[in-house]
Amino acid sequence: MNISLSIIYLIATVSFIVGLKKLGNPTTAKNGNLIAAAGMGLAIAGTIFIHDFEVPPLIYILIGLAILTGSIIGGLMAFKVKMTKMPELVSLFNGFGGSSAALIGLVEFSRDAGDKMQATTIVSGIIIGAITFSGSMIAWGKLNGSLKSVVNIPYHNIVNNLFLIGVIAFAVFMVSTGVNDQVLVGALLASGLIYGILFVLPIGGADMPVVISLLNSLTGIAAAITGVLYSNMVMLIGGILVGSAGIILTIAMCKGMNRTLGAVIFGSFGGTDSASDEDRRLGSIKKTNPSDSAIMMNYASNVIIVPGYGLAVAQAQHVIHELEELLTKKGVDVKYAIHPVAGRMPGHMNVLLAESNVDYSLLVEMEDINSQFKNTDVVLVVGANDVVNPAAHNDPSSPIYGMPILDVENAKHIIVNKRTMNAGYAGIENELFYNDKTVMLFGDAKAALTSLVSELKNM
Amino acid sequence: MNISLSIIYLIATVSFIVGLKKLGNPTTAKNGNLIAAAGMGLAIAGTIFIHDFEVPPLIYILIGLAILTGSIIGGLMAFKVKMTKMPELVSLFNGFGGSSAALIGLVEFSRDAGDKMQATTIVSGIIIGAITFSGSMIAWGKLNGSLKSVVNIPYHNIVNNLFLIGVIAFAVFMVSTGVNDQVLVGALLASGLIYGILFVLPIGGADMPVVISLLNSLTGIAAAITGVLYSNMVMLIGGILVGSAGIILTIAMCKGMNRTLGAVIFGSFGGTDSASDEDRRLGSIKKTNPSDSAIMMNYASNVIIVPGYGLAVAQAQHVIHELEELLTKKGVDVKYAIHPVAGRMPGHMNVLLAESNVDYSLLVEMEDINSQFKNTDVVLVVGANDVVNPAAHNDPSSPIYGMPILDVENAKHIIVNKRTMNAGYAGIENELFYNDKTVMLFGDAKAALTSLVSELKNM
Amino acid sequence: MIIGILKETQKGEKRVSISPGIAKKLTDKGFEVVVEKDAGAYSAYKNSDYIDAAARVEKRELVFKDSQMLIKINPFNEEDLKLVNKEHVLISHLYHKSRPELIKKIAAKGASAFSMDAVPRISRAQDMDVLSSQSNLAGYKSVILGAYEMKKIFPLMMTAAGTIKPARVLIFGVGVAGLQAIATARRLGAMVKATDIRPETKEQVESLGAKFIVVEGANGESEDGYAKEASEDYIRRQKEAVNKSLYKADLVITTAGIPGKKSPLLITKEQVLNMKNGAVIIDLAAAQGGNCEISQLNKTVTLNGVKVIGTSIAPESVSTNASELYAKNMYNFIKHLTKDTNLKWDIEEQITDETLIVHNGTIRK
Amino acid sequence: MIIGILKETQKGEKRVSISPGIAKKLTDKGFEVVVEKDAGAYSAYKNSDYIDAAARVEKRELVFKDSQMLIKINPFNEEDLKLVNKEHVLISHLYHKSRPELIKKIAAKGASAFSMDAVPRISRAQDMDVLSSQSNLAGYKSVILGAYEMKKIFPLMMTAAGTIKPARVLIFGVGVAGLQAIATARRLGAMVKATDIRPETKEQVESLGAKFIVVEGANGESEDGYAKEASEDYIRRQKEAVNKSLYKADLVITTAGIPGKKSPLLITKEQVLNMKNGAVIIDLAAAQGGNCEISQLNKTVTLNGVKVIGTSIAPESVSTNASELYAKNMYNFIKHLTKDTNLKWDIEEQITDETLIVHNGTIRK
Amino acid sequence: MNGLLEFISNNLEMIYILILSVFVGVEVIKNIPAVLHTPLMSGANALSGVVVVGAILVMLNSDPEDYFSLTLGFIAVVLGILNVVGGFAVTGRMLQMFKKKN
Amino acid sequence: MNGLLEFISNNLEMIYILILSVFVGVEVIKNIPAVLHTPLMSGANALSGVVVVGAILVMLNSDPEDYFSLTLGFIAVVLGILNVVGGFAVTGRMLQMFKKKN
Ligand SMILES: NC(=O)c1ccc[n+]([C@@H]2O[C@H](COP(=O)([O-])OP(=O)(O)OC[C@H]3O[C@@H](n4cnc5c(N)ncnc54)[C@H](OP(=O)(O)O)[C@@H]3O)[C@@H](O)[C@H]2O)c1
Ligand SMILES: NC(=O)c1ccc[n+]([C@@H]2O[C@H](COP(=O)([O-])OP(=O)(O)OC[C@H]3O[C@@H](n4cnc5c(N)ncnc54)[C@H](OP(=O)(O)O)[C@@H]3O)[C@@H](O)[C@H]2O)c1
Ligand SMILES: NC(=O)c1ccc[n+]([C@@H]2O[C@H](COP(=O)([O-])OP(=O)(O)OC[C@H]3O[C@@H](n4cnc5c(N)ncnc54)[C@H](O)[C@@H]3O)[C@@H](O)[C@H]2O)c1
Ligand SMILES: NC(=O)c1ccc[n+]([C@@H]2O[C@H](COP(=O)([O-])OP(=O)(O)OC[C@H]3O[C@@H](n4cnc5c(N)ncnc54)[C@H](O)[C@@H]3O)[C@@H](O)[C@H]2O)c1
Repeated sequence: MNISLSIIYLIATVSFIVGLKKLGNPTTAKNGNLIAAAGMGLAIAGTIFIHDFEVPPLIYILIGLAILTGSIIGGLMAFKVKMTKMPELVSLFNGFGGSSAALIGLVEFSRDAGDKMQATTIVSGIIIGAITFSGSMIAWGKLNGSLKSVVNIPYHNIVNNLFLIGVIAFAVFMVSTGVNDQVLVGALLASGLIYGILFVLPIGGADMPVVISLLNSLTGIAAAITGVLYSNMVMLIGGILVGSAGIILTIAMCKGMNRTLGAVIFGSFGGTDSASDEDRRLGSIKKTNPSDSAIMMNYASNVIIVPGYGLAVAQAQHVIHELEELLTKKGVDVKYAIHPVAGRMPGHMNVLLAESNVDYSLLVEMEDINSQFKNTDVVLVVGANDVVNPAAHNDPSSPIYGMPILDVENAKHIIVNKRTMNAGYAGIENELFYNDKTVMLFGDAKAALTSLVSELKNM
Repeated sequence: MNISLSIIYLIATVSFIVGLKKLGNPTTAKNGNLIAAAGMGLAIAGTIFIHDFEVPPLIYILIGLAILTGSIIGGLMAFKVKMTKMPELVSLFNGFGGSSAALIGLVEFSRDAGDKMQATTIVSGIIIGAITFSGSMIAWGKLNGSLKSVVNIPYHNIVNNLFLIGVIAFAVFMVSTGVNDQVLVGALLASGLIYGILFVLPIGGADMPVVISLLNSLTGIAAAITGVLYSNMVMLIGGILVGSAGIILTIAMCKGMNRTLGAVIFGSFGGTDSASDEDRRLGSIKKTNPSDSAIMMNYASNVIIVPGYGLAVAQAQHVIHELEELLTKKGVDVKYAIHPVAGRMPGHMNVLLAESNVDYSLLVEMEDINSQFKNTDVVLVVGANDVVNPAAHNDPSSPIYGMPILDVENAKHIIVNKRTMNAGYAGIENELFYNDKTVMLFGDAKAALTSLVSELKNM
Repeated sequence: MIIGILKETQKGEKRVSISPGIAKKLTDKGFEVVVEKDAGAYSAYKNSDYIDAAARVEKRELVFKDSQMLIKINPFNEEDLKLVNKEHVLISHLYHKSRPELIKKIAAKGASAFSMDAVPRISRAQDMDVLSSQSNLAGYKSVILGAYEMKKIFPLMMTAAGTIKPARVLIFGVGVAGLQAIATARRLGAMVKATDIRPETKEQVESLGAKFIVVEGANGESEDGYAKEASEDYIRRQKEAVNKSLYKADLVITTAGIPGKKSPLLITKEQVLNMKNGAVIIDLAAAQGGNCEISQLNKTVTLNGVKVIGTSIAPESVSTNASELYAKNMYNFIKHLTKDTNLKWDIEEQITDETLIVHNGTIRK
Repeated sequence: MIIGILKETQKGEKRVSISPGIAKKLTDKGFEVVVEKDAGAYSAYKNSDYIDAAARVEKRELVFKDSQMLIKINPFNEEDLKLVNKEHVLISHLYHKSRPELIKKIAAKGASAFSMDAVPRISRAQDMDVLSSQSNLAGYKSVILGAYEMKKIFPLMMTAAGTIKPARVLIFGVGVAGLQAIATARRLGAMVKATDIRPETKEQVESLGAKFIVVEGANGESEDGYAKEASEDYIRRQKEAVNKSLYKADLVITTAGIPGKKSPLLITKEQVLNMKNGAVIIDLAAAQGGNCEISQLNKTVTLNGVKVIGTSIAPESVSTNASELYAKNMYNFIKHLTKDTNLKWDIEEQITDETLIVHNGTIRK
Repeated sequence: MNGLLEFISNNLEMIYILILSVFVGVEVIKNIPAVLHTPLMSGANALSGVVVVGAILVMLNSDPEDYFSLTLGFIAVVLGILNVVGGFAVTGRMLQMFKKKN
Repeated sequence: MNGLLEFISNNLEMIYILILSVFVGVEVIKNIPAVLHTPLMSGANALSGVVVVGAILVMLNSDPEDYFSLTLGFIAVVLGILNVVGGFAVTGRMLQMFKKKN
């Protein structure tokens, strides 16, 4: 291969690695993205212009055309999409990548596949490409709701796995016999597509991110295979990177929603869709975890902490003070909003916070702070419930109707830490938890805040 | 090359990577070491027995002999050496590795060096090998004291760097002219050796670890080069791994003693030998850092905390409590030793620790705890000074002579946290800080303990 | 409407029902306020302070004569009632459950009367809940009183002259007062234990870092947040559970009460005899009969070295704060009862319903 | 040697110089101990407790007659001296610098006398340092006393009935007593400020989480850890620095002293007149002349709503602990002076030298 | 079987590269904060668009008459580029949230 | 110059392997606790003993007459093995301190 091209590929590969690396850290992520993109651009440009054989201009024009259209559409989609709709878009793109791989396979197949080795790569390229394509499409459909949630295929696990085996067998047969028949290839392609569908269809919407990440790493592998086919380093390594990174990522995600990857791969995704467990009387809640909460606060410019009885029960007064100090050091402006009846005795929160030497000047009374919530980036509600229950305003039938409360729902983001969805002293539901702006950080206050603090320290 | 050998090498390489990886974490380090060793064994065995040409038995015998002697001597040295003498041993071994590389180079050179490429590898192999060898030997000499500390060569930086350039020039000349003359090679070898000496000689004993780590990564590179020479993967990759890891490690160490690698490489190691700065009236002190202290405590079975006035000044009562809780959770048995006059008012420590809700039952009076120190793994002295000053026992002239103190010097290890070497209330030196068993953790108590805690959390 | 603020006549009482600050708020809202001369003297409020608040300061008779609504803290007594007529709306503690004869007398006058101790224990009523606001202060002050009377100090101290063991404090009844007592004692460094008939108080006690003494089979909870009377058997089991701690205690504070009933007897004379020489008992329930057999209201009885102090009026000793809070409660209550300075008489509404004891001479409760 | 423990006669004094526990330790060491009848009564020690400690309990005269070493806390007075003879070794506070006439009288008797208030402020003497052990308790109790007398509570409380601002406490003189006062007030949740003539106390105050009021050009430090007299000019600059805080304060505690001298006057009548209605001043230095112009020892003076309480005897009110600690100090002191139950008279040794005021009738200091 | 062996010995370097790349991929990603999961996924997804290189090669290598290859190749390129450009763009937008406050 | 280029294009895979290995080496080590510095150094040092493979090859390839090669080779092997065995052994001992308490 042309030497300068090799060098270009070399650089591109390195840029991929570095880019990926930087993507793993909030502060460098943006650069990482740029670096990777640059490398990609380089690789593409290089491929087009550097080669030691003649290429008719028509083809150049076509390529140019293809790239143009692709870039424009892609760019538009990316910039038009709403924040909330991004995951499904990713899934869509991923599908495209897969299909592209499959198509390449088809072409190469048509040009007779040389030795078995090549044949294997081609065939697997086609299958994997196909699977990722159809799979991603389904995922996309599910996410944007056009495909209504769970479709239950009886025994889908067995069915799927049997089918998969079938497909593989078929592939092996084709390679070994070395038959070269468009129809069969078509069949192969089709079966790949079908499997993709079968694989994703039974999975609940909540698990889609995991699926996408998995399919994504599949695409990577497809790319790598194509790389082998052309013994093209940038494709090979790039593909492998995505493949391995993708797997790790998938595992991480599974951990996040405590599943095992095994369970994931062998179809025990199952119909149950973790989100749908939550009772829906007031809509659904959004769970979060310490590290996400930490990031939210780290990048907020002001935070208000709302302590409640739970803070006392957990004896988390020292941790919350540490959190406050830490945020303040990071330049976040932190205050405590003290509700007159928070806790179980008058001044309960005062006793508690005095114990950990929270500066009195940071404790703000309800009357004074209620007006400030609307300009607040993040409110952290710790073990408080009734005192932030909007029912006091909205629901005349409620026992706390008429009681003045802290109007946290005016804030931009709300993090609520409590152990369960249980009610507080007044024993009533709290619609705040189901508010769109609210995320729930479940767990004992002391434990949750402690990990929140250490997450913050690592930023 | 023989296929099964390739596979063996493949495995070996992977085991190196995995081994190195595991070495980076206290809990897996031991396995890591074993895995790497196993891989190494495999590679060696494979090399000996698998090859597709005839080898006369004599040679086998010789090889066997060599390996036997090497193993025995190495093993003995390793198991005889005292804990404190290990670093110098490492340096010694490293030297051997280097010399081995150099010797290989010499042999290969004698068998006419094929193309320039080869020549380059061989020559650089010889030089680097030589440098590591002589350098390591000097380092070894310095560490075991047979070479008395700093030898000051005037302008050693300039001298060294000039000399290095000379060597390189010489090498380039040889390669390019392709001369093949044993004398010249000898000269080359010699110059390499000399440079190694020049490089290390001016460096103070305290910086030796950094030097060794640097030389170590050099050896790695030498190995890699030899690998290229034989296009032998296991050597190549193994070498590179050591090379890159070694560099990173070196940098880390420099950070530890806040130096820059640049400063290190370009000879500004300088004569000043950080340890020797400390005044020596009572011998020298040993500095430590949070992560080491954390490990000491983590692997201790019981710890006694000795709080003093400094804890109050730093207002670190909450952090110390967090530390105590954390250790207790890790199964360490923690107590506080309260000296009757610690602080500046009667009961100062009681007020302080009550504030962070330290359980009263953990506070032990001087009379009751003094007997326990001798069975204590680690004592952590935080901002206390006079109350742990042995002068009260030993030095009739001392103003605190006759005052009962906490006999911390009976413990196995002592960590003292204070900001400087300044005296306490009584304004007198404290020989405890110069005790062999004592390490100093300098810094404001709150800051130091906080990082100590987070280190502990990551274990 | 004209609101009359009466000077408290009960001995030892230092509070006043409306502070100058609140008087100002009332006059701003359009009420006329008449204050009896020197009503605020003991709470460090001068007559001039009230005048500055646009209130009038008059002598007793005139206050009764002029004003439609009459406010004081302690129940209206014989003297007061002499001057009451059927136009009057009286607001004060009435303890109607335990003092029916007083209620009858008021009814006889044809007047109306609200009882502040009848404010329901519902969340939205908390800002009118004088019981809470006052017993909270009582809880704090009882500990201070204890610390003052004791021969020992509270905190653990390891000094050159030896170690002082921390004081052991035992709290009976973990209501508002009890909780605040726990918090205050803990702050001073004492080792605090507490017990209560309502099981949910365990968590509350622990949330203040103190230990809870569990009495097996405690089940006194009743929906409205109050306790109901304890069974013979419970009292017995309670003694078994607490005696060990009681006999070691340096300070004991009892706050146990059952609304409208005589407060439960929790410490018998015989138990006192077993207590440490130098120990102190503070019986905050003394006014409702007391939790300790030998305690007497506003008296200090000493029995074999144990000081037993019967008091209900701890809050007065912090009269300034106590009056501020009480006044704020009153203000919220009045605001709740009135619409542009006139009474709403919205008898359906829970708070009005439960606090309005006598309505135009007819007894409602 | 026979040691005699005298009952304190000074009015208000509740302590005893040797507790039963320490008496036991002494008898175990081979001393004979004779205790005056009821000496420990106010510290909750019974005569029987002493007898259990293998001590004898006798009436006053016998104690003097039998024992060689006589121990009490307050200086020996006329009454006592009548019974003193040249065999006696007296140990008590003597304040020899400020009370030469007393010393003369003792010398006249030909007796020997050690003064506990002369124990040097060196580290190894800390366990005999009664000033420290007692003023430490005084510091604690003064805050309790203050909290008891105040009409406000200490902590910040945000309640349904409004917010109570935390009490503002100001401490003059940050010695042992001052520091403990700061710690105690902080525990109760007050906002504490303090000032002292010795600059190094700033760090100490801050180490207790309180604020230090810096007086420009403070430089009163003196080698032995005591302060020397303040200059006119310093006193003036001090006033400027503290007045703002003083006039806002709810509780002021003054502990400023210069050993052997009249204590410095830090708060003038005029300053008091500018203070908050309802504020309280506790003058712990009253016995040495007081830090407040209008304070009188063991009296409470009220001036335009400001209560000024002059007391030096705060520690007695925690007599049990106070006696324990004092006794422990005495024990260490006696141990230091004696070798197998006989006095060493090792006059070279610093502690003996500085505390031995009268030796066999000759005045040494 | 020995077909495989042979393959290995032929592509030994390839295999090393493969293994090493896997290690790099894994090491580089492991223990990243959960918030970055989605952006990272999206970024990786963009990278997987590297297949477009293959697609381009297809077109380059196919002669102007071979419409089959050309059309398929064309589509492949379009889709691939879509993946690349769209992918990076979306990732970029996701990462907006990490811009530090003034 | 183009000698270098040529070299690169001949050993392209080698170079990739090199680069990847560097990445692995770096990634694997970075941010490890300071206490592990010494053991890790020692471990790496043992690994660098891999040169012994080269030494062995030397001996294998040298014919029984060529004493020069043999002796040097012999020494090389001895030293190399010393490095390997000793290195791992020492590392092992250093790591004793990390055995968790019962
Ligand atoms: N202040 C007073 O004087 C007083 C007196 C009596 C009654 N009250 C009443 O008490 C209530 C006070 O409101 P509030 O919001 O402070 O308390 P709350 O409404 O009772 O809610 C407390 C919440 O904290 C959570 N929690 C409990 N333990 C926790 C732990 N260890 N970690 C994390 N979360 C924990 C509980 O949810 P999970 O169980 O799911 O964790 C609970 O929902 C009001 O209704 C008020 O009327 C006040
Ligand atoms: N308890 C009493 O009643 C009383 C009363 C008066 C005097 N004393 C005397 O005070 C002394 C008490 O002994 P001690 O050991 O508690 O205190 P110390 O002997 O005074 O030593 C305190 C040490 O803490 C260090 N330190 C200060 N600030 C610090 C910070 N922010 N972080 C970390 N370290 C800090 C200081 O060293 P760096 O400056 O290097 O950090 C100092 O050496 C005794 O001599 C006693 O006689 C006691
Ligand atoms: N709006 C509200 O939510 C609100 C407002 C104020 C108080 N409260 C609640 O009402 C409850 C009662 O408050 P309170 O202080 O007026 O109660 P209280 O003064 O009537 O009684 C004090 C405590 O004594 C306890 N007690 C009764 N008999 C006992 C016995 N035999 N042994 C041991 N303990 C016994 C009671 O359980 C109560 O906790 C508290 O839980 C308080 O939190 C609720
Ligand atoms: N062995 C020891 O190390 C030891 C033992 C006990 C006390 N001490 C130290 O001795 C010092 C004095 O203790 P003390 O309590 O007996 O002192 P003290 O009772 O004699 O005086 C109390 C405080 O008043 C301050 N003061 C004097 N004049 C003042 C003025 N004009 N304005 C403001 N403040 C003024 C003094 O500085 C002192 O801090 C303390 O620092 C204490 O820590 C040391």
